[in-house]
Amino acid sequence: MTSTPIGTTPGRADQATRVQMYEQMVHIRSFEKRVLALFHQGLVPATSHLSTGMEAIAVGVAANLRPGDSTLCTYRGHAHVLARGSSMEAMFAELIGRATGLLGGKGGSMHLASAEHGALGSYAIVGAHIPIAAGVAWSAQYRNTDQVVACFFGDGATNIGAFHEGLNLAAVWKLPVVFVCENNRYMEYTPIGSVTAVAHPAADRARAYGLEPVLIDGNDADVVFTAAAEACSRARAGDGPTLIEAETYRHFGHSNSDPAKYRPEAEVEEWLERDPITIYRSRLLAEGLDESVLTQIDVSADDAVEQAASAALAAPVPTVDEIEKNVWADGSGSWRS
Amino acid sequence: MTSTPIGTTPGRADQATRVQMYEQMVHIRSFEKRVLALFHQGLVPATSHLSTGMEAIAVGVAANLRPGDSTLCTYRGHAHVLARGSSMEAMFAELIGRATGLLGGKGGSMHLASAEHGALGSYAIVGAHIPIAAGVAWSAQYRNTDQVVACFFGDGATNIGAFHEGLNLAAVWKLPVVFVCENNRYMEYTPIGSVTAVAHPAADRARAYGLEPVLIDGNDADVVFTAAAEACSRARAGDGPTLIEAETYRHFGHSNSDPAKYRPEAEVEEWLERDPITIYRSRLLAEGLDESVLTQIDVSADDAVEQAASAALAAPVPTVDEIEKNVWADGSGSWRS
Amino acid sequence: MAELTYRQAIAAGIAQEMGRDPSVVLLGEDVGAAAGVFKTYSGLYKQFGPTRVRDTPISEEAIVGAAIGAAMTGLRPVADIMFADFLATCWDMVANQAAKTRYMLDGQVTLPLVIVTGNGGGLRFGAQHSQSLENWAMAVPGLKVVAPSTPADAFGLLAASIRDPDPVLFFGHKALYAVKASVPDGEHVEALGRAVIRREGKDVTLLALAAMVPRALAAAEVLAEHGIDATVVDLRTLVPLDTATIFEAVSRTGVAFTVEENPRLLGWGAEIASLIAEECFEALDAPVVRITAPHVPLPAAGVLEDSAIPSVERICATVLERCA
Amino acid sequence: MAELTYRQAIAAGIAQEMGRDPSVVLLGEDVGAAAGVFKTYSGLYKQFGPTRVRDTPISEEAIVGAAIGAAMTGLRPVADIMFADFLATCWDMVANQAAKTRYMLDGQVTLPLVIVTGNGGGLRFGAQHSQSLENWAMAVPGLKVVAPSTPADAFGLLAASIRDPDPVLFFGHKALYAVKASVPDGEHVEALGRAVIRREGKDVTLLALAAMVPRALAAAEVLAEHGIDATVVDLRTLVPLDTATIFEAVSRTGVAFTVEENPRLLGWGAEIASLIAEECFEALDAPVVRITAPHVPLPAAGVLEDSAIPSVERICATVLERCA
Ligand SMILES: Cc1ncc(C[n+]2csc(CCOP(=O)(O)OP(=O)(O)O)c2C)c(N)n1
Ligand SMILES: Cc1ncc(C[n+]2csc(CCOP(=O)(O)OP(=O)(O)O)c2C)c(N)n1
Ligand SMILES: [Mg+2]
Ligand SMILES: [Mg+2]
Repeated sequence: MTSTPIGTTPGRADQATRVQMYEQMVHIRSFEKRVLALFHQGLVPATSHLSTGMEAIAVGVAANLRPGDSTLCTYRGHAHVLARGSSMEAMFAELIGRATGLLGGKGGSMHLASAEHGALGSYAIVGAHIPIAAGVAWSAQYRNTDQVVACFFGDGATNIGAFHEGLNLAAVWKLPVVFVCENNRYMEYTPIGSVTAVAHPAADRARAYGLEPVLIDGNDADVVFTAAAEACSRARAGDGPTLIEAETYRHFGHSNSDPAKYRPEAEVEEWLERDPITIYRSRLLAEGLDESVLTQIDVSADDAVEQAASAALAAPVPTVDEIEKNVWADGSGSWRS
Repeated sequence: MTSTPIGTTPGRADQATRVQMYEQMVHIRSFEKRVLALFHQGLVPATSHLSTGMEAIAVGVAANLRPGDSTLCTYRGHAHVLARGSSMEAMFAELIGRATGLLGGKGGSMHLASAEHGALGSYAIVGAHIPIAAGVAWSAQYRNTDQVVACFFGDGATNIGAFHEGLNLAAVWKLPVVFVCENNRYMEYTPIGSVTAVAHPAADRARAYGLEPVLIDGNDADVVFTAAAEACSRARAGDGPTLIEAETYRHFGHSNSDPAKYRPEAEVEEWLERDPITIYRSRLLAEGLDESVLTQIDVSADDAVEQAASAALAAPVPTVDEIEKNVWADGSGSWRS
Repeated sequence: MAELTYRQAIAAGIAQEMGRDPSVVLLGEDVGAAAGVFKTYSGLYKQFGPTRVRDTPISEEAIVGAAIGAAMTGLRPVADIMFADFLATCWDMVANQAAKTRYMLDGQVTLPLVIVTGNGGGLRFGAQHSQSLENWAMAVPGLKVVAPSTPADAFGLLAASIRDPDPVLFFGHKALYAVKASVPDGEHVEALGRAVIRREGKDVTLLALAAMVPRALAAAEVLAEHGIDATVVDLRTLVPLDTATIFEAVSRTGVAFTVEENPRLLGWGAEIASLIAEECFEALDAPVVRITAPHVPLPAAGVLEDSAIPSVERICATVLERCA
Repeated sequence: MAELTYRQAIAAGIAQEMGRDPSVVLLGEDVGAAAGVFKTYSGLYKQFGPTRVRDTPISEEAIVGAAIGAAMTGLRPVADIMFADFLATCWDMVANQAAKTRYMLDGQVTLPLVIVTGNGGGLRFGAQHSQSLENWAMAVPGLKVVAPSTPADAFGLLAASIRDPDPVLFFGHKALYAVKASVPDGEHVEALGRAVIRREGKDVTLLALAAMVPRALAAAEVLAEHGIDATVVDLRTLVPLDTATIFEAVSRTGVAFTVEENPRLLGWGAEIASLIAEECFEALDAPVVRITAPHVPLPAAGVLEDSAIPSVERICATVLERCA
């Protein structure tokens, strides 16, 4: 597998965008740090799945999205929902089951969505959103817009039937989707290589859908931005989907309850050194950006996160009459007429 | 897509096998002709799906199978079940719903099976048998046999999720399966090209499972034999699955009730000229085989078919107490203890 | 009033809605030029063209998945799943995604989509092409479930399903596709959630759905000859369920039977029987008796299939035995 | 008697069967070195090695499909489907293939396979990871359905499921995995199709399954303080269904309640209520009342989930109201 050097055409983000990508990564990192703390305090029930170490993908793609574009992601979705501009407070509140949660407490950690920001859901059944993303893109195409859909999923998702069906349909119908496989090398606890017939679970399958393989460094926000820029402009121009495989790594376990002991120490260390935020910070500094700008971002991210978390913690839990609300479009939950 | 010239190594069948392949093709052709007549007489209820024009695939593969090997095919399965040696009479009887049917009348035309001959079922939900075939092969591997599984499906089946999951699993586990896509260019009434992202729905996807593409002329029994021989020996040697795409065409519609008006006349004519039986007959004759041998085969095929059909027609319908039999392994159908 | 077959009525119901609302689109296998393998979409491709009537690959998850995504973003997709049995191949999309998304997102999105499918037996298609699966859908919160018994209802309930803002499973019955009957002229829309009394009778109530409605009606005529006067209720939709009409009919007769094409265990009649028991216990003279297929996969041979699915004879025999 | 958690009991039941029968194999996502995401397979990989305990890709159709093929040809596969909700992604394999193949082939093959899955709510996992789906399986002819409530039964019924020659859906309950209780020493196999009376009482009968059994038992203690003496039946298997034990218990008390974790419509209690009505009508003093979750997808927030799933309080309140 050779990767196609997308971004040989100039596609690098402008400086303001790059600083914004840094800012978003820092916000996401800080948000998730707080989520983990809340989890360890016993306030996030069930579990949650962090993208720590994978933030460059979310921000590099999102920087290419416009209002009206849609994002569909997985249970590992904090980064993607935040990157579209969703409220941190409402996200915290959802994670801890409060009435002010994004979903009023009904969805929980695995289903974060903010439709007003184009975040059309986090999907907890592996692969299910891949055909759904195709449908969102079909709607954009049918309505004659130049809207684009970004659809994120893991390496493990490439082995499920819905991936195959969704990719084929999107390719045949030339739908405006940017499929992004976040290859973090593991399913839950099993290395992807041990259950996949190809080395690059997404890129090595692109041609099965008539697409060019695109294999990129998912820990470099600039690289992600450039690949996404090209994919988005193809999609907006009516040239159909792109399948990007972004290589990355999660710093923590699969979910908050996973100590991730199954990973070789050397591998973990190697990837910790490739931290997308550290890399990006150094690059911006090396290029001459004033460190105070970045420090200011770092500090205010923590402040914003802290404020959002406090507000969420102060919010009430939902009232039980919510249970039978919003099954149907009329707001009710009745199955009798 | 370039096809891999499987069979550059000597793998041609010996003369006795070749005559037998001819004989099987003629039997299948004659059998299905009679099925169609029975259908037009109103004796085959629902429908049935003929392989007329596609017989070379069934016989070319089956000639490489041994007792203990398994065959899984689709509702378009007469050819494959016959090629394993199943009784024509019991098949006719099943098609017309008689007690002496292969399945006692319970399965009908879409589910023909003869486990004693290794014909482990015809599957009526597109693609479902692809993972099942992998499971049969897993069993062969686990039991340390050199048994092989032949799994036949259509071009349309390559777009369903089960195809993707089954192929990946078989490849990762190096299972002894010979997957054969019978590409007859159509789903039911829709050309496969209009809904598939690649030109060769199976061959262009082989590499997505780490397999070499194998694209062959499915109307040439010798070519099929050679490709299957190589695939079977790989499988028996523990080298895993092969995915063969055999290009072919059905002479009739999708099912007996389909007049197949959606196909361009020129296309139909071209393929009628590529009739696998005519081609094979001419070749055998050109190579010096005495015509009387072949004529003898032709005549006795018709006789055998006629006899089988008559016997089936004389058989009784099942008794209604059969309904609650054989749900469970104890022969019963009771859901209460 | 035009005479239409049930299959024509399906096409007409969709055509009516596509004509008035450009956000209605149809997708599925062979639904375009081929007009569906049951010819339930005749004329649509010609009238509305390939961007509104789209052929898909054999990818049921993608069909329903695409419908979900499109419905979330302004379209009103009608997704064809050829045989109801194939719902199993996309059940995650139906039961986990379409049904739950609005609730999980606390109303952030609505999903006005319809899945139209060929349900039911009687055509000797065997165990994987003949199931009556309304009960699968009824068991899943978040799905509306429609199963018409007449061409007029096929038309009017399909139009209503398309206008409905929630996910609807519309079960066409394959054994009814050729049935011809009159359909109201002009725009025709029925309401979801309303059962209809097809026959008034004072002695017993037969609760039936889809292809079992004409059988219940035929049985009622035979029962009349035996001095039993039967009410026949056509449920039409299982969700929302018109318990008012059901309870009223059952309370009037005191004796009720369900006539279900599905296998016994957890057929739709189980829920209705349990509701009647809980909510009309005092009015019941006898328990609700369920007439169903045996709890086995449906066999293919004619003689077997015919005796598995409730027949007019079996309905009559059951009622007569219980009323003896 | 050893004390085991329910999750350890699952592992022990499989270990017992793998130890005695080399044709028993286990496959699923993360079942190998990781021992399953719920640690229900601890020790198996180490004891039986990678050829008998196989990690799979995230391919539920391939997992169940492979189990079907292997079962047809001499193995006794145990297939793990991590959360019961994911059965929807392979429902065709479960409901159309595994359940029907033997019947369609008129007995030419047998399918001794078990699907083990993590069922049920209470852990705030939300609508797609918390469903109680025994009713989906019960509705499909050709599947046996097992849902134990104790570690001893998890062990013994799983062993029985593995020995059973037919496809069995084994619903482990996630909220019970941590429960610890004694399990018989030595070889332990329970029979499928036998309900157990967990508490004898003369006034009312509570019919419960899996995680609802301990709740029904707790409710019975509270009810006793109110002078109501409850029988609690643990159904244990829905197919085969032990109607004899159910009918006997219900006939003795004349009043019965189902306690179901599933949403209302077509929960397993609907079938049992309809059976009781049809077959014990005379013995009933009052209709069977069903205590279920509301017919909505299960919400995630603790306060919402807790009030959706039948609680001890709700069970008591319902019984007290009905017996007032
Ligand atoms: C259909 C389905 N099967 C299994 C699971 C359980 N599960 C949740 S996340 C996960 C691993 C997914 O791996 P990958 O796609 O690589 O995404 P990652 O978590 O690494 O981001 C599994 C198996 C699921 N949610 N849905
Ligand atoms: C899951 C599923 N979807 C749809 C169908 C209906 N169907 C039966 S055959 C067929 C076409 C199959 O085409 P192909 O795989 O090319 O096989 P062929 O019939 O040409 O041999 C379709 C759509 C089905 N049986 N199963
Ligand atoms: Mg991963
Ligand atoms: Mg074809």
